[in-house]
Amino acid sequence: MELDLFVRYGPDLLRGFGVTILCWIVGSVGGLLLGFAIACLYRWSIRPVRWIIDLYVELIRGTPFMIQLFILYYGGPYLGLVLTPVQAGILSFIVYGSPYFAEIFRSGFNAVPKGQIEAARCVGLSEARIMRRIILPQMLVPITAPLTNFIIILSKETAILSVVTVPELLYETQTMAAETFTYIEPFLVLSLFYWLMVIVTSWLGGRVEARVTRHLKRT
Amino acid sequence: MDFSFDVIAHNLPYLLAAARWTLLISVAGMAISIVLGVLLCAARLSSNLALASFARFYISFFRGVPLLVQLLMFFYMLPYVGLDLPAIAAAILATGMCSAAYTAEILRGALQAIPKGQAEAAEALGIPSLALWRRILVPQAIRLGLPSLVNELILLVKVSSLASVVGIAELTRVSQNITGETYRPLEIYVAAAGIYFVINFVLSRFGRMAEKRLQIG
Amino acid sequence: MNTKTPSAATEALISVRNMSKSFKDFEALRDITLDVNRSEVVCLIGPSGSGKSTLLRCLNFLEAYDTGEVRLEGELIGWQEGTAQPRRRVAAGTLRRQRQHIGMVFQQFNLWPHLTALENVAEALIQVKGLGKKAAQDAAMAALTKVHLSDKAQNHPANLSGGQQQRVAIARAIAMEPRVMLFDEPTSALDPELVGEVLTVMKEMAAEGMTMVVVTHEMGFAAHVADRVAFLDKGRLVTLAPPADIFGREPDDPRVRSFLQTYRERNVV
Amino acid sequence: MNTKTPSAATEALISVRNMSKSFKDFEALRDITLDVNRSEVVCLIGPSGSGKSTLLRCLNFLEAYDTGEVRLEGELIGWQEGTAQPRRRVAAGTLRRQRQHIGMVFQQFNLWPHLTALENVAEALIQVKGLGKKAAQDAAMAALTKVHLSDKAQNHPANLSGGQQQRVAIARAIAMEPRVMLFDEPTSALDPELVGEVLTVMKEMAAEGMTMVVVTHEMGFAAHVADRVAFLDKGRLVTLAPPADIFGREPDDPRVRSFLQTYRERNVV
Amino acid sequence: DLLADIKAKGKIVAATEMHYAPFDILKDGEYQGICHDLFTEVAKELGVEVEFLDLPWQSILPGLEAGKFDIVNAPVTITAERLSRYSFSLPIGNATVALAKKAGDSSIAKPEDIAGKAVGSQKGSAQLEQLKAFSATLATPADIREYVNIDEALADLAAGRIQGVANSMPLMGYAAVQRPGLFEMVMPPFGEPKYFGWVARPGDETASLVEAINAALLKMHEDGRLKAINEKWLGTSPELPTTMPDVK
Ligand SMILES: Nc1ncnc2c1ncn2[C@@H]1O[C@H](COP(=O)(O)OP(=O)(O)OP(=O)(O)O)[C@@H](O)[C@H]1O
Ligand SMILES: Nc1ncnc2c1ncn2[C@@H]1O[C@H](COP(=O)(O)OP(=O)(O)OP(=O)(O)O)[C@@H](O)[C@H]1O
Ligand SMILES: [Mg+2]
Ligand SMILES: [Mg+2]
Repeated sequence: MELDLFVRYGPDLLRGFGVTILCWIVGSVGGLLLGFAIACLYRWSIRPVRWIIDLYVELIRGTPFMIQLFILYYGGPYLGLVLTPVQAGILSFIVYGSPYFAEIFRSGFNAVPKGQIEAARCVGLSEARIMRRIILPQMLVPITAPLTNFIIILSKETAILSVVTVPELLYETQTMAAETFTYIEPFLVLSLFYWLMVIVTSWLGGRVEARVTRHLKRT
Repeated sequence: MDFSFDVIAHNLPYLLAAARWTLLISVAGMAISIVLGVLLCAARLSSNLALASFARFYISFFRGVPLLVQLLMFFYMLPYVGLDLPAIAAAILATGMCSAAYTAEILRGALQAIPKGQAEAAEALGIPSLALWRRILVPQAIRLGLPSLVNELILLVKVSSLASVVGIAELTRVSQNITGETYRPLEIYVAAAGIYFVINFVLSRFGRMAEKRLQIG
Repeated sequence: MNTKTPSAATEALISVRNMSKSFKDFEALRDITLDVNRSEVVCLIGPSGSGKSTLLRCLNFLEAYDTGEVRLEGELIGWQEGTAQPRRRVAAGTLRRQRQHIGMVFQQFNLWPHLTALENVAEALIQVKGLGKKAAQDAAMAALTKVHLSDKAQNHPANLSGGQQQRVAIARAIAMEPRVMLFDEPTSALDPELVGEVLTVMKEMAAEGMTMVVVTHEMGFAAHVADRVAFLDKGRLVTLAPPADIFGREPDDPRVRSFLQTYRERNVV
Repeated sequence: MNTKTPSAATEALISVRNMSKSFKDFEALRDITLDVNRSEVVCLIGPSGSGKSTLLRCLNFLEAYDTGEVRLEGELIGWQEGTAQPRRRVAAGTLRRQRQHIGMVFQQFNLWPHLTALENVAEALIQVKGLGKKAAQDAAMAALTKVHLSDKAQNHPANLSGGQQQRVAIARAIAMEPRVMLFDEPTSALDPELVGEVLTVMKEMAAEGMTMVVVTHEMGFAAHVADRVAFLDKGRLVTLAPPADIFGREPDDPRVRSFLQTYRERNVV
Repeated sequence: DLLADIKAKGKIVAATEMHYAPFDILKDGEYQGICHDLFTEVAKELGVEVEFLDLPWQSILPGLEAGKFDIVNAPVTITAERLSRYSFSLPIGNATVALAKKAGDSSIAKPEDIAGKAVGSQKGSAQLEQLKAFSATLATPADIREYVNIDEALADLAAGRIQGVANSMPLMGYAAVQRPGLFEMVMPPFGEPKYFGWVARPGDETASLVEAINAALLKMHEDGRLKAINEKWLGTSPELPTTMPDVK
């Protein structure tokens, strides 16, 4: 192990890590919101709209992110859509995550007993309010873990942004690897940084879970 | 832009041949993911402290370390401890074991939403915990978590592309290779995306069907 | 023995006409016709599975009835007026407005497990009635006090006994001060003492002009509170009469007779 | 009026000694001492929140009681014999063996929603009694027939009415032929007719030597079936006496008196 | 000793990343290219069979060190830093940097014309270093974009985001030949001469293998096979040194 490599490439790696975190957080939050919107739309719409949503979910979820990004970034200019790497990266990241999030939310909706929603309707709560006060807090019980899972997965999918030259972590470690012909050190850096992100995410997920399952713990 | 369907037509057989590896790794990986995921989830919730901490560590490790690194470890480091796996076995094991960590968490989340009374009813009848899991908890957890599980399986199909690092010519790898020769990435990638889409679409529709069938009431 | 004088109001508040409801092939309700007058208390009795809960749920369109009509103050509930088969549902907002005046207490309570007893009651007061948080909590606490639960206001449903949960469900409905109250076995999990108290609450509500439809298995309860008693069997409305006619003398219908028979035998304490 | 002769068996099957149970600071049960003899039927009555369900749940260790003892045929339930505080639980397998002979019907039924009524009943027969699939289904069907539900055997709980669900829960417990049956308000969701039928089933079970502890709000039921009636209030066992002493004349305890008072007033049909 | 082991087994295993035309090509499911042809000849000289593996770059060095294969027969630019960690064979190709532009782009006629224009190159490559050094000598430096793979740089050239791509001369030439309507090579190459070599584990264990390979290469220099193979793929044959080039 050559420690001076870390000194030499340290600033680049840290900058890459910063870009990774930026893309990850914006992408996750954006995907989460878009996914939630899609799931709500699905819940409240008529058949034909549902088919369109289904198609969207299947298409985006069913194809690799790398290829989507490639097509958007390198194919886009032919259709007059010229994006910078970071724009393309974040946009496609949000779109890519949304169907997964939407499916998780959809499963969450189904997990809340029908009777409780009926009770809410009976007292005249609006659908939006039922969503916010009755469904959301309870559906977080089963879906916090899958949401955490997917946000963790997204943290690693940021690596794919390197194909459109977003200077994120993998991009920087690959420079280090190519220039110096090392591999242990770059992998160590990658693992450590991703692990950091994963630890923080799981911790947060655990906190949310503890919060939303409070009422289930019988004293 | 000249989009050449000939390039796709010409290379499709090679892409399809590569997709067989993708399919093999995915299907075998899924089996491992689900079986191991259930066991891990049970261990994670077990009152046995050693088991529970092992499961926690496992999940933290396999979710924490990039799969790329895991695969390299499986293939290149295990030989140092005298365990030389064939490439395909390493690829299947690594993807399956990594995915199991995610599956376990999905199931754990779903289990929390099953009313406690159901387990109590089983306890009161003297139903052994194995049967409780097998017959009462797991089927319901799978039903509740099905969309998330399908998510995970689809991710597994796609992540099987990393198997190229142990030398398996799966779909993504072969499409990259063809691109390197034809200089026609858009065509080749669209074709590859199409194949992934077909595999995942089948998986996803299967999930929806199962969801309908398992729906109660 | 029912001691109340028959309600003076004659206009039907709820009017059900030839209403039917099937679950797949199973006909749960057949051709139900029933008027509930303002300030009247109608009790639904009948064997298990006879369709009592289903009827109640059709009244506020929790189950979409197949044919026939349900009207509240003349307004068709759930379906758009005058549409031919297949009928079209009214807009969500309209249904919400219609339901707002129909309170309901469920057989399975359907409390929201993540909210405390107080929050369960206060929720709709804030959101639907538009009360401020403080005012809603005070009103909720008043409703809980009515059902003797003020000391458990901060418990979550999982930490309440069955009877306590049922009382929270009652408090949740009455706090909204609806025009009609639908009760699905509101006393099933209550002890005799509380049944008496809930009964008192309901009597007061009736006196204040509340219209009520109550599914119950407690014949004494029906006899005491009801203006009329409806007997359902296999989805049909077999008898609809003042309780004196049903409990006071031998009922004409053999089905009703045998139903009450078993009850009488047991209740000789 | 209870017409049964007092049980001949004198050996206590269940013996509860100075048992207490708190939820955090809330003392749900205080110093309960109670013997249930073989083939005896003991009814627990008392106001809502008095601890009836909790007592029942302590008997099969669904709630771990804090202090005191619960014994079945002399064997301490749940805790290891002779361990000082803090006590140690028995092994899971031991607890399972202990529970196998204690059947329970829950206040909230706790059916398994993904299994049909038949499967709900058959499950434990297969898993615990080790019956083959066919034999288990036959036995389960027999139990469902006993509670008049054979026609709904293939329904999932969500498609059953409240009373039907309750009967499935009863069938599930009786199919196991336990030595003791614990019922938590087994008739709360039943109509009078079915209450009569379930009561008949329970009478038969009692006649066959089944020991039962029944939480109920139906005083008529208690009077008919119980050998002794226990009155709980605020976690204490206030009175334990044959039903004739409680229902037949004015009870000594003022609390019991006022409790029964409200009941009598209502049940004059 | 590795060479002895290989001879005993009668087989040498070589790994490369099979998308670096014209050196490594996977065409119609078959491995081809300069490195394929050269190494096949080398194996003949060694008197052993050869098995080729296709691995992504991330996996090549770990695999080499774990002994999953014996040598990396990919064209790797020989640099000082890399030499300090691994053993290299004698040069097998010319790695001097050259430029490709979009076909018909008249604003670029010679390398110097990239001044102020956007040019892509492969991250971490020796050619990138050369490009940077070259750009620094221009009046207005070029806007240099770094890509992980050269494929993507070419895709961006096609999409019009950049006006040029700089990479090793053979690669640029081959791209221009393959997509004549799309890419065009800009002559001449620029910067210091660079060479590709093959990579083996460092140390005594592999020394004899590297020597044997070098001997085979020298023999092919002499008997013209090296020239013939290069001409087959490139149309021309570059001058390749017969000693290890001096790299700083
Ligand atoms: N969703 C459903 N699907 C199919 N059948 C149903 C469904 N809901 C109710 N049923 C059936 O409709 C009939 C009427 O049910 P309902 O709940 O109205 O009975 P009930 O009179 O309230 O009985 P109980 O007194 O036991 O609560 C029952 O036989 C029941 O099995
Ligand atoms: N998990 C818990 N945490 C805190 N308090 C609890 C918990 N479970 C029960 N209690 C409280 O303990 C008391 C006794 O509850 P229990 O369920 O035994 O009453 P019960 O006699 O069965 O009443 P009911 O007739 O209404 O079912 C109640 O006041 C209840 O609020
Ligand atoms: Mg009902
Ligand atoms: Mg109780």
